[in-house]
This record gives sequence, structure tokens and C-alpha cells, in this order.
Amino acid sequence: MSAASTGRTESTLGWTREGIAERVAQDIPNGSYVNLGIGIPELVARYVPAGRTLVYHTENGLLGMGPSPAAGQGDPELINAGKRRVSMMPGAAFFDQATSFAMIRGGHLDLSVLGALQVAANGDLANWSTGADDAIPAVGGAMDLVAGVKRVFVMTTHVTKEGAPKLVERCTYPLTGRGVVTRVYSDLAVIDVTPKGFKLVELAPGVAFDFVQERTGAPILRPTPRTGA
Amino acid sequence: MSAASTGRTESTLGWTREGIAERVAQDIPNGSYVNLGIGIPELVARYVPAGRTLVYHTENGLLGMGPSPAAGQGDPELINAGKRRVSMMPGAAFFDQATSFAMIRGGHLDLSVLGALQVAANGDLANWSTGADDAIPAVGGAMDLVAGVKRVFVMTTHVTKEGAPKLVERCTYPLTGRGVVTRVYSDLAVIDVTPKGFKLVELAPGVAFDFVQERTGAPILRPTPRTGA
Amino acid sequence: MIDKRVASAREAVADVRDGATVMIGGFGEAGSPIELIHALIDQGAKGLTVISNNTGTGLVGLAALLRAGRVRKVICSFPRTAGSTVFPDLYRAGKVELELVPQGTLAERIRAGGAGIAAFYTPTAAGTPLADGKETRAFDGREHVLEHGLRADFTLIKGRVADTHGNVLFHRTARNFAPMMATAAAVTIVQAAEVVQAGTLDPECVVTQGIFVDRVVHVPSPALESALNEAGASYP
Amino acid sequence: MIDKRVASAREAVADVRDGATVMIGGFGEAGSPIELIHALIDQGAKGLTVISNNTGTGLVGLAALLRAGRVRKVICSFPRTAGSTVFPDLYRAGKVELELVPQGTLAERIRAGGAGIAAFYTPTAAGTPLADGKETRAFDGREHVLEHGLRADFTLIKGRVADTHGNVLFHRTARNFAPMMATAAAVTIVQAAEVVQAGTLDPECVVTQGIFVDRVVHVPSPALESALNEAGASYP
Repeated sequence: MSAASTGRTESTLGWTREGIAERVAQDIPNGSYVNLGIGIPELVARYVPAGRTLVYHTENGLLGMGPSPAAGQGDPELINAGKRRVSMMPGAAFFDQATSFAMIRGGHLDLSVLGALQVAANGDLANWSTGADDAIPAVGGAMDLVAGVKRVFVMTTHVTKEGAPKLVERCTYPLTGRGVVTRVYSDLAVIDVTPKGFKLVELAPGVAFDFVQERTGAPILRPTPRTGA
Repeated sequence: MSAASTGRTESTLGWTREGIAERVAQDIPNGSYVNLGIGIPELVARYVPAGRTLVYHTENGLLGMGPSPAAGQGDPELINAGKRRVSMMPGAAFFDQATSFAMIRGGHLDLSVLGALQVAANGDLANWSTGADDAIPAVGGAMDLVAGVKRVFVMTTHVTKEGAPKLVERCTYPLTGRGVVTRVYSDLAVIDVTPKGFKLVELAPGVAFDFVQERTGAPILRPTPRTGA
Repeated sequence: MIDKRVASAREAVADVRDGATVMIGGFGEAGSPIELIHALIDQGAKGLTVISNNTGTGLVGLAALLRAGRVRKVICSFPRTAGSTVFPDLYRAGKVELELVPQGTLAERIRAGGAGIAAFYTPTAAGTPLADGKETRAFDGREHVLEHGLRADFTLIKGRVADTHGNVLFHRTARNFAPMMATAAAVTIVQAAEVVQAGTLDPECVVTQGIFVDRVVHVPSPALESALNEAGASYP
Repeated sequence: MIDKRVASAREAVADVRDGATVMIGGFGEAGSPIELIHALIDQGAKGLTVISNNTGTGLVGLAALLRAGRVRKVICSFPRTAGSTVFPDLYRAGKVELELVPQGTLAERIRAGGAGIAAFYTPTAAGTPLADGKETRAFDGREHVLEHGLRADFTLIKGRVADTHGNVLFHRTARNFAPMMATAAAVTIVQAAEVVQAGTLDPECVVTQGIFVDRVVHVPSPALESALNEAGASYP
């Protein structure tokens, strides 16, 4: 927790995944309706600044989702989209899948935070399949979320385990959606997707711009200098 | 009530409207989900034979509708599609308009009983507009009902007040739906709509076939004789 | 803290612009948000497109909004009702445009608009004048009509109870169009006879979820069209 | 008198034919009607097309139905889950066909099937491999995919409480696909932990209305996939 709250570890350059989550959380306004993808994006809920209330949507049919109970506790039929037991907050409501995806597709959610295999400079996202021949294809609600939610944040390591860029000129994996990503939060930087391509918002502490650019498969525009007051 | 239960009045040949309603009610099986059109069709509910339970749907959002309360009684927000106050029966449920018309359009209702301006030999129905220039067009749920409900019964006088046939070769008024009517119950006869056109099911007491045919704008087939036991 | 309450109906409708599209809940008087409509009359926006099932009766509520000359167009399934004279008179005088839509298609178009469904094929109205000029297509040999989703700038609805997050329960057949309309507008405003803290309502029974609601106004004793009409009321 | 109760799960599924299409409720184990699925395994129908969000875990419920070789095709959004091996093995062996559908599109297609909507245009999956071969069309400059309604011969779902008319309440996130599936089958079968007389449930809170339900089976203590799997169970 102390490593997370400093946003760094000693052994790795840039943000830890907790550090990324903390950075994402800062950008979510009070009162937002948010869907956090299964896995790493779920960490964001731990770092919401004091005084802000977010309402969490889980696409299997709950608005007002609360934290997971202790292991072995909870209700096996009160779960999130990752099929993990959760709790509910005051003001929660249950509903069916048609209603749940009406919320998503109809543009009612303010934000979705998702993982990625690849993000392209034009905002294309690939996060559901590597297209491998022996893979069991499974998509869940990912395509609905990127098609419908107002803003899509991606949380990801900047490169794969093998060191290949995940921010690329064009996705080579099967797409989840076209032109859907708003902003990428990696361990190295926060980068917007703009009509002109990737654009730097912020570097992780101690990370240089060139270091990020070298690990990115497409040009990154430098931030527009702030002028005047 | 005694005139109704004999199905006749002294002054008019054929069934009274109560008599028609009673005749319709005989043909509705126990457990049917039924939508009764505004006005005369509502009479049917009074004549359901003992031992049968029908569940009434009103398209403004109630399944399990019960009779109207005494004048001045009841809840102004517990109404039927005719905007009259009603009651609810055990097992009733309220729902929104999308759900209500999912019931209708999705073929979940067994039967709708509607009034008519004209019914054609091919099952076309006109019952929402005379097409008059100064009329305020208003359709409500009529087109949804005829498009979606499994069987559509029409309750009508056999001819207009001016004596013109309401059962015709082709409707001249704007259609509510094409090929939608299952059966017509008039003051003079019960007539099926078949692939070959109108076909007599039953004459009202004291009414001759030729009398009905003369007042009908298309040929009526005689019933198929019942053979053997 | 999330608290969608606003102090008054007046405040709730303050930003309705001229030319806005406004969905208004209700089937007959059941569910008609009269206090919000009256606030909209006071507010003065004109050239409105109103999406509603009916056009009101007497000289109050929806009929009063029409009578005040604020409505350019009505999208509606049943614009004449016993006791409705305002719309018929305006319509005959050519002072209001009407888009007539079958009731179930109206409900489904609003639902589609709120659910991100651009358009859908329905069998309703196929072969009738209400399909004139519309694209049709056969599915399994049966003709269907292409209908488009509807959206609005504002939705005005009446609930029985709302909480501070905007979750809403309705009263009997007053529910009708409100749940779909709540989903289909940029700004959804609910007047509720009772307003409670989030956490009070049973999460299994919430009908309209707070995500669809922007503003909650407490109107403790909402007026009914029939009662106002019996009393000979007119608005303003 | 209307009474939709049947004596047992076995009786409820007795008429499922070979080659039937069966919708099965549940998201993961939440809402999975295990007793009805097991009764279907006992019953023996084969060549089934199953429409469900997942494909089960371990060797019970949906996974057991697949393992018994009864399923020809699965229409599904997420056929692999931690702990699911039966479907992946069958799929890799080419012994089961898969139609992969985004979760929201699956829900909407089932709703459309039940609501008499032949097809609809959705933005979901536009530009992805899941739109390959499908008709697309731009609305307001945005590409949409034409998707068709889904219907089934049977639906199997799990409720918390049902009444004798077939009105159903669900338990928390066990609701998921059940309300839509209930509307989209020729025969809808509900297993419910509690069965009550019509008139017991609050008409304002009914989630699935009796008109959509054909058979109600009382299963007082339904099994959970996770508990069966922890106990090392397999079916039959």
C-alpha cells in the first residue's frame, strides 16, 4: 500500500499497477457512473480520492456495486462481471441484461476502464482475442462497453512481457472496437488519443519522453504548452 | 341482464350487443391472456362462463385487470386503455409500455377482441380512422394488437347505422392491419375469416343465412357439414 | 455524495431552450407530471417538440402547454381523448404538426433511443397508412417496417418515490412511458411525491435506475388532471 | 383457476425434443437452473442448440449437459471461464459449434425475439470480426450492424419466488438473462426456491410477468455450481 501510494516501486521505472490505478482514479469526477473491467482495472476503486462518490456498474446486472467481501463470505449470486462476489452500496439496484446493456450502449455510463492487448493511434482497441488458432473465443461485454460508454480509459503496461509496444500504429489483433479509446494510462505515461494520434498528457515520475516514444509503435505528440494564466 | 342472457331482444333481429359479448365469451378457453378493446368489447368480461379464469391485459401497463369500481371510487392512476378506473386481480402485475407491447407484439397474448369499421374477406381490418379530412388521427395500440396477438376477434354490428355492410370484399377505410382478423362476431352471425374468405360458423337465433349474406359485402361460405361421429 | 435533488420544479426546467424536444410521461392523466409541465409553461420555452402518448384534457397540464402556443410538433399515438379540445383545435387550424405513431412503436422507439439501438424492424403498421414512405422488409415472409430510435433533450416524468441517487418507483398504471423516457433524454427530470435517501429503496424493486435520472423534484401532493378539470381550473 | 405448477423438474422438461433450441439463464453460476439442466440430462434429448451466456464450470449443470454430448451448438458470449474445461475440450475437438455474440447483443437479440422485433441495428461489434458477413448501415454517420431476434423452443430459468400464475422474482445478480429468455421461448420453465399463491407478490415488484411463464417447478434448495464443484461432484 505504501508503494502504491507513492505510485512507484524501487525496482521498476514508472508507475506500478497500483500507481496507474491511483493516477486513473484522480481523473474520475464525483458522481460518475463507472464500469471497471475485470482484473487490473478493478484496482481503481481503491484509490478514489476522499470526498468523491462513484457509482460502479457491473454489466451482469448491478448498479451501485461495492467491494468484495472477505474470502468465503458473501453471496454466490451477488457477483461482478468477473464472477467474483461483491457487495452493494446504498442506492444500489438490480436489473436484467437488456437493461444493463441499454445503460452501456445508450451512452449512460460516463466511463469504462479496460485492459488492452493493443491500442492504435486512431483509437482502435484490441482486448478480447489474440486470434490464436487454439484459443476459445470469448468476448463478453467488451464490445458493448467500447461501443457505448462515453469515455474509454485503457490501463495497461506500456509494452508486452516480450517488450513489444502495445500502443501501435494499427492493431494486428482482432478489434474490440474502432476509434473507441479516449485515453491510455500505462506504467510510463498518460497518453490521449486525439484526431492527430497519440498525444502525451503526463509522464510517470522519472520517465523521459524519449524513453516512452522508443517503446511506442506510433508517434506521440508532445503536450500543447499551456499559455497565459 | 335477462335480455342479455337470452341473447336477444324482442325489437331487433339477432343478438344484442350483450348477446354478442356472451357468445364471444363462450369461445375463450380457461387461462387465456386477453386484451379487450375499448368500448363494446369490454362487455365480454361480464359473460365469462363460471369456472373459467381469464387474465386481462390492458396495454397501458397492467396484467390481471379487474372490474371498474363504482363511479367516483377507485384510483385515478389505476386505469385501463380507455382511461377508465379499474381494479386488479390476485396475480396482477404492473409494467412499462415497452414491456406491455412486448407482450402484444411478441405474440404472448392469446386473444384480442376489437371493434371494427370494416373487415375484409382477406382478414384486413379497418378500425382506427374513417380517413375523413377533419378527423384528428389517433391510433393508440390498435395496430400493435392486430399485428401481434395470436387471435383477433372482431365484435361489431353487421351493418353500419346507414345499413352499409361492415364485412366487405376490400376495406375502403385506412387499414389497421392486413390479414389479421380471425373471426367476426356480429349481431347476425359468427363468421370465420379463412384463406377462402368469409365462412359461416353460426347464425344468431332466428336469423337466416340469406338474410346475413344480403347484408354482407362479400360471399360467405356455408359451414362444412359435420360428418360421422 | 450524490444528491440529484433540486429545490423546485421551476429550477428543474430552467434550462429548457426554445426548439427543444421534450418527452412527457403519462397515459391519460396517469403519470402526467403536471407540476413540471406548469413550470415549463412559466419558464416560457417555445417551438417545442413534445413526445407523449396523449395531448392532455381540459385547460391544464399538457393541454395548457399546447394552448400557450409553445409546441411546434407533437409525436404521439392518441392525440384525441374525451375532454380534449385544445389539440384538436390547434391541429385543425394548422398550428401544430403531428407525427402519429402506434403506441407500441412509440414505446419501442423511445426505448431504442435510450438503449443505443439506432433502428428496428417491427411488424406493427405494415400495410397501413402509418407505414407510408417508410422502408419495409420481409422477415420470414412477413413485412416489417423500419422504425428509428427517438431521443430528446429533456424528459419530464412523475414518480411515486425517488431517492437522492435518482432511483424511482412509480404508482400503478402511472408507470407507462416513464421508464423508457427516462433513458432517452439528455436531461431527465423526475417529480416525486416522496423523496428518500439512497439506500431506502429495495434494490430488487427499483424500476428506473438512478443512472437515467438527472434531477429530482419533491412535489408532495401532485395535482390530477381530472380533479383540476372538475374544478374548472386552467393554467396559467 | 390458473395454476402453472408442475410436480417435478423431470415432468417440466419431459417434452423437449431432439434438436430443440433451449435458452438457459445464468451468468456464471448466478441464476443457473441446475436442477432443470440435470433433469434435461436425465431426459435424454440430444442435438440441442443452447443459448446461454457461459458454458458452465466443473462437471455439473451446463458443463455436464455439454459433457453428455447433448449439445450440437452453443450461442454464447463467454464460453470460457476459470474452471471451464468441458466446452473448450469439445470445441477444440470440433464436437460443438459456437456462435459467439457480444453479451449486450445477445441480451438484445433475445429481448427482440420475445418482443416481436425481427431485427435491429446496433453499433456494438461494428468493424470487428464479429460483424464479418453481417449487414451494416450508417446512422448519423456511425456504422451499425444488423442483428436478428432470437427465439427458442424452451427456456429454463431459476427464480427466487414464483406464484401460481407464473409471476417471478429473482435473487440479486441471478436475474441477468432470465427475464428476456422468459419472453423468447415457446415454453418457459421456471424453477423457484419458493412458490406462492397468486396475489402474494407485490404487483409493483414483479420482474417476470406470468404471461411469459408456462411451468413452475418448486426446487426448495437449489444447488450452486461452486458448491458442487468444491465437493467434486459430477452429473449424472
